[in-house]
Amino acid sequence: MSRVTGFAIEHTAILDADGRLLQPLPAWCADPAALVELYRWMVLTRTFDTTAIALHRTGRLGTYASSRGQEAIAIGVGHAMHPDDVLLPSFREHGAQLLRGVLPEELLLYWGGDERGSNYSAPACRQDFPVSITVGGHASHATGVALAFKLRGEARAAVCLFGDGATSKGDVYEAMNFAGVQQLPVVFVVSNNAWALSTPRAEQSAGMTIAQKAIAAGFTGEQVDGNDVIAVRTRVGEAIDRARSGNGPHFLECLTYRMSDHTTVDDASRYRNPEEVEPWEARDPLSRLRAYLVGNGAWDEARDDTLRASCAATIDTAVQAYLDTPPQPPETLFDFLFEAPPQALREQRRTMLDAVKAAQARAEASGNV
Amino acid sequence: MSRVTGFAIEHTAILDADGRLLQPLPAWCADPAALVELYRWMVLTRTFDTTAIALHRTGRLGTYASSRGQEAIAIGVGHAMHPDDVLLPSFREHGAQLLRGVLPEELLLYWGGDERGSNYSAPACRQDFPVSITVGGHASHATGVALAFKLRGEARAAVCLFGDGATSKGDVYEAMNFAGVQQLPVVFVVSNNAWALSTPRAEQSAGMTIAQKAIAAGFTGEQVDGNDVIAVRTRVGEAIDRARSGNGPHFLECLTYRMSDHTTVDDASRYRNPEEVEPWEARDPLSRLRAYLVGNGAWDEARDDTLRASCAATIDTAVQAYLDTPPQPPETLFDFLFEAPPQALREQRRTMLDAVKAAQARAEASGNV
Amino acid sequence: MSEFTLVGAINAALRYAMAHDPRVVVFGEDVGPLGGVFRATDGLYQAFGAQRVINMPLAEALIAGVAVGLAAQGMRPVAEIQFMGFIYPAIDQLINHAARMRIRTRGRLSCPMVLRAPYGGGVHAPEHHSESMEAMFAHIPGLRVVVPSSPRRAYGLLLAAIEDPDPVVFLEPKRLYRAAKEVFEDDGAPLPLDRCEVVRSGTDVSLITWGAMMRETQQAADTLAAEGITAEVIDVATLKPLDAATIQGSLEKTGRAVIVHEAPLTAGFGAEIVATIAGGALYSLRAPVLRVTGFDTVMPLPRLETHYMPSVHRIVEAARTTVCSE
Amino acid sequence: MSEFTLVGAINAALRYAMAHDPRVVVFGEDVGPLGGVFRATDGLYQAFGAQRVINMPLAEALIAGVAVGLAAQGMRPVAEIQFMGFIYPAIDQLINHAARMRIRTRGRLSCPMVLRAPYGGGVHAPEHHSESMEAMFAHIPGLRVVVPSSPRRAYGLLLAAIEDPDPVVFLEPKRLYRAAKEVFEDDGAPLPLDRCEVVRSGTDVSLITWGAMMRETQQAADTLAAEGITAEVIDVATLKPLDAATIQGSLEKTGRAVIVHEAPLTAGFGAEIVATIAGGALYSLRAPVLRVTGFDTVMPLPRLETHYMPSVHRIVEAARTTVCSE
Ligand SMILES: Cc1ncc(C[n+]2csc(CCOP(=O)(O)OP(=O)(O)O)c2C)c(N)n1
Ligand SMILES: Cc1ncc(C[n+]2csc(CCOP(=O)(O)OP(=O)(O)O)c2C)c(N)n1
Ligand SMILES: [Mg+2]
Ligand SMILES: [Mg+2]
Repeated sequence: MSRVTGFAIEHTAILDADGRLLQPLPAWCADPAALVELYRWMVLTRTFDTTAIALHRTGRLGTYASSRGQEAIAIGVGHAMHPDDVLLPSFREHGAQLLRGVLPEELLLYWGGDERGSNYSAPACRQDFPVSITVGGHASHATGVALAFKLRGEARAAVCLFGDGATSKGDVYEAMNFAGVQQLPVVFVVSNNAWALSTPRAEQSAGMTIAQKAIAAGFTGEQVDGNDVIAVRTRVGEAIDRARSGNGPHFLECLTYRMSDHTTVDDASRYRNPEEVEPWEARDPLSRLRAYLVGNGAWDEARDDTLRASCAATIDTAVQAYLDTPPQPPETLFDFLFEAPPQALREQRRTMLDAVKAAQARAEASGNV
Repeated sequence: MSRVTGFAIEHTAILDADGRLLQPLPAWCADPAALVELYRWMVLTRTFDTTAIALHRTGRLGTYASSRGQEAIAIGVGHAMHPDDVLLPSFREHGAQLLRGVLPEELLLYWGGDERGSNYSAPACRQDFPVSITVGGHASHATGVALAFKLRGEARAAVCLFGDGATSKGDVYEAMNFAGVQQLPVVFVVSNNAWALSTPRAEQSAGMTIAQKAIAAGFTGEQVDGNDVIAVRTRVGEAIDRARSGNGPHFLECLTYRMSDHTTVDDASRYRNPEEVEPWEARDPLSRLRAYLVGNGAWDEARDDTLRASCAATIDTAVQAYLDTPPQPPETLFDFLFEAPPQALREQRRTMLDAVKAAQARAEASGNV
Repeated sequence: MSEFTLVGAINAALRYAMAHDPRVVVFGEDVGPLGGVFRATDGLYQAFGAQRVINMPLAEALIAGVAVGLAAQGMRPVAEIQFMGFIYPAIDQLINHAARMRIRTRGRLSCPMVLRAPYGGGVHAPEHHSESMEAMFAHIPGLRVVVPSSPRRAYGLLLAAIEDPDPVVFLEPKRLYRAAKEVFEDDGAPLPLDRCEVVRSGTDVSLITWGAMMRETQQAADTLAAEGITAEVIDVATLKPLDAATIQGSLEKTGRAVIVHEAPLTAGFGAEIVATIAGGALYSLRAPVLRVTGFDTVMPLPRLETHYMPSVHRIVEAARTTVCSE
Repeated sequence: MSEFTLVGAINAALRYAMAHDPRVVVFGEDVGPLGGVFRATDGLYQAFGAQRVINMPLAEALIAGVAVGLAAQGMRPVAEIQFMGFIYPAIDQLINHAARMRIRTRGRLSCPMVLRAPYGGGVHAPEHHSESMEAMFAHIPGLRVVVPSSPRRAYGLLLAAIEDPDPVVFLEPKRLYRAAKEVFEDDGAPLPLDRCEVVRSGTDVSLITWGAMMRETQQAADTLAAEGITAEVIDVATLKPLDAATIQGSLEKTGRAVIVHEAPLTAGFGAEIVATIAGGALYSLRAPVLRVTGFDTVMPLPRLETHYMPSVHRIVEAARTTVCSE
């Protein structure tokens, strides 16, 4: 037997769970203001999260997937992206979407069951993809987007986010394989949060790491501490820059933990031992960065209070905007299917509007207006 | 950065292109009779192949996929399997099927467009899967078969064969990933023949090897010289034995070359430089084993002539049996769909038979009986 | 005798089959300790262990393919797809393998598998969780397609599906999972897989439906009854093979029909039923057969879903129209 | 003016579109130097280069997904699936992504893609190469489904499909790829994507079909003409959206219809056409609408395929039956 080739998987951590630096800070955050900015976004994301769960509990939001404990990944990624890159999120990366410019009230509309929530208004995210509920279904879209960049000679990258569970889908593998062949400007980022709904990581895949899945696709993969926003931002930033400059795809596995139930309609206590969750409280991405900033003199409790208050205000305003949004007219159910709706669809639209009117009339007749 | 894990891909070759041993013979073939047997099967397979192509050319067989130059893989695999293992072939491993006991006339029936060709009569292959035309579609079946073995506590293995192109399919990846999770008794064997129809290996996948795709699934992968039947038989035999004894899956990449057109309806000259093919003539699996056996005194020209004549006779007999097979009654088109056909299907069957009778009557009326 | 919800009946049928047939294996995403997102497999993992109740990796094509492999080996796989919106990658396995294993091997191998999936809207589920695409499966030769509408029928039909020697797609109306209870014996008795059920007898119009729409259709029949129109209500239940005789028989009596389904109109299974009637009972027809269905648009997010789905009112209106036209 | 076979017309349309619109990209398995297994992309790689004519890895779900990504970026992807038997893994992308990109983003993103695939039997192809599953696609809201039957229509319809701002599934009758030639101008003129064509006028019975079955249907019309029965022949061509007006208009004239398709009967697109007629033209109907279709069984291997497929004789018989019944 002779050795043909070999591979290694590396792991990067910069800030440990107690907020101590494990290695010198990279250049991009030499100025602590950069880290404060990341911290602000993480706090905003968590505020959004807490609020969304509360809205669900009070019947004002649909099923919602919390990102609690995983904020560092979304924020690290969102912060590393250039405005003209394209984000293809999964369903648990609200932070990245917020950072890209998606309005919190848009996110709420989406999770509240209103399609307008995917019609992002901010210019920087007009080309971003909507949430991908079909796990892994968006991975090939990312390669298509990246192929468009390559064909047009644009120095842009597609960034595709998904969970550990998604890496079991053939879709994700096929997309990665294609990205390798075409050396596409696409970066795949996995939030390995140890669970896919009730299925633990070990029942999802036998490999010691998820990162090694990149080997099958013929490009580089690596692990980072996914609760360390500095590590995530650093490694994903380098990958995006390489992609933008034509050096092909990369695969980043971020190790984290799903602190919440799978969604607001899940009950993790049915399948997960609370003892497993506990140690991860101490590895929280927000508190470790705060500890570092405070230790460094770049942050203090007063500023933290101000920030929390301002995030709460921002989200409260968004909630109000969300709740005040007038309902979509029912006919919008038809109006965006085709650019030019065919005849038969126009007739169905009429049928539906007639039914709506009839229902209204019946309600009026019975006094339930 | 710290190193989390690492992998290597090894390559095995035992008999070189000139029939010289690169390392001592493994124990299973200490007796040259074992190698003579492999040689016999390879010659039979090639005879079958040549005959099938001729039948196609003369309009007596449908589209056929030649295995010329790749016989060592099919024969190495078929020889290593135990009778109670299950083979899940692709469409280019006629040798493995023949060795398992599928009759050459059954193979001809199948490629001649008659379903009875997949109703293998020999007991050892009654549980084998039929040819998989849908590339990679059978990989998950192999894991299902292996799961059945595991659940029933049977020491058996499923052996799944496919080409380099198939490894781009999500189906193959999903199956391998599952095999890893469940540590299933399944061995995946890839015939990397450098082409998938007109698509060269480099456009299929970026990795230096196909073997490294096993790393994504969390189990072992390796390369062998796929034109060296000793190497193939040795490495796949060990993998099957490990699988049978509960030590999980394995992935074997056999490096070979498609000497023929993709199928009898393809014209490789449209996309492939003949100069690329030439060097592979010298690496032929049959001639190298013959050279070794002759050099070793275990074989000679006379025996070779006898063997060729007997293979020709065997295949000729099979061809005759194939050509003599009376046509299937048209109603068999319905008869095997369900164990118990529903009412509506019985009516459709009647409609069809009426049409057949009417056609016959018309033919008789016009004198074309 | 016990009382079952529809999802409870599914659970009981699975439990019964597993207890009585060691070949039955249940698998899918999250069917293990969690018991499935709707609890259809609740307690099975605890009762039968990790060998027979298997959490699968997140891969639907795989789930179907593993079922094919197990079935060919003589096991009785019962696979779950978590929501119908994720079933599409399994279609390749169903059409190219499961449904033709027996015929392509002339009976040597076969594929006695069941693929279960909840379908349909009206529960305010997220995107991609509310579709009804049964017609796609009904078009595949070699498959049986079953859609129960009540706990009792769910129980008997699922047991029959598991026993059946050929592949069955079993679609469960999730809106009805806990909508009503029925009392019956948990005795393992299967129901026939080729029989429509006349759940309400009437002479003026046949209302033909299946699955979750049974509810609105029954309510419509109540409303019509109050107006003096007696509707016959047919639960198709076994879409394929379709029990044309029962449907045509009803039409011979009523001369009028309204077909109700949640799926989009065009090329929905309602079309097949119209064609069955127009083929076999045309001369009994006294008015055009009407279809009250979902629209030919994407199932909307929860806010608009009620506008998409056929309402009692739309069914009643259609029935009135057909009864009044001559 | 040049002469084109159907596959030649496809090739010419692709070439025209690529030459006139830099956003058009062609990709699929073996579409590059080989020019596709049927030569539909012959010469395009040589003319437009590896950037715009891309050999894809062997992965059909990927091919569809890449089209979605490209389309969302404003490109005009034209993807090829080598045979319809391998298209099923792409369904997930079509239904869950392509067909709803515009509506789920309320118009922000869209999906102007074409997915081409040869379909149908009768060419003695291997297993899995001969199916006709157009009905599955016609049921998906948000897709257009086109099946041309002549070189001229293939050319104009493909150009229209490429120009169309929404996703189109374009199914090519491979049995007709080289069956006949037509002379027309290679001028890039598109044909409407919502219009059936009356290809032969008649008063006794409407024969309604599409794609490869147009051939047997025309022959049947010839046979019937010799018996004094004048058949109107309609090429549906754009299955979705369906041009109900043309079909119903024909029925008002003839009062009788036979629908012909190669796909299996149950839940085939013929059912939708029957339902369209039974809904909108019932009172014109003078006899049951008959369907002459493939059977509800798996498309057999070549030896038996002619027994599976609708024959001229079966069409003629059905037409006679419907004409004689009152
Ligand atoms: C294709 C598909 N199958 C199943 C589901 C149901 N489902 C939603 S999320 C989920 C688990 C996802 O796990 P992972 O990818 O690890 O992401 P996480 O939820 O942990 O963020 C499942 C099974 C789905 N949405 N899509
Ligand atoms: C799913 C699927 N897609 C496409 C095809 C058409 N096709 C048949 S063989 C082939 C190439 C297969 O290449 P490979 O896997 O390397 O096997 P080889 O032919 O080289 O033995 C293709 C594209 C198919 N049969 N199945
Ligand atoms: Mg996860
Ligand atoms: Mg190959």
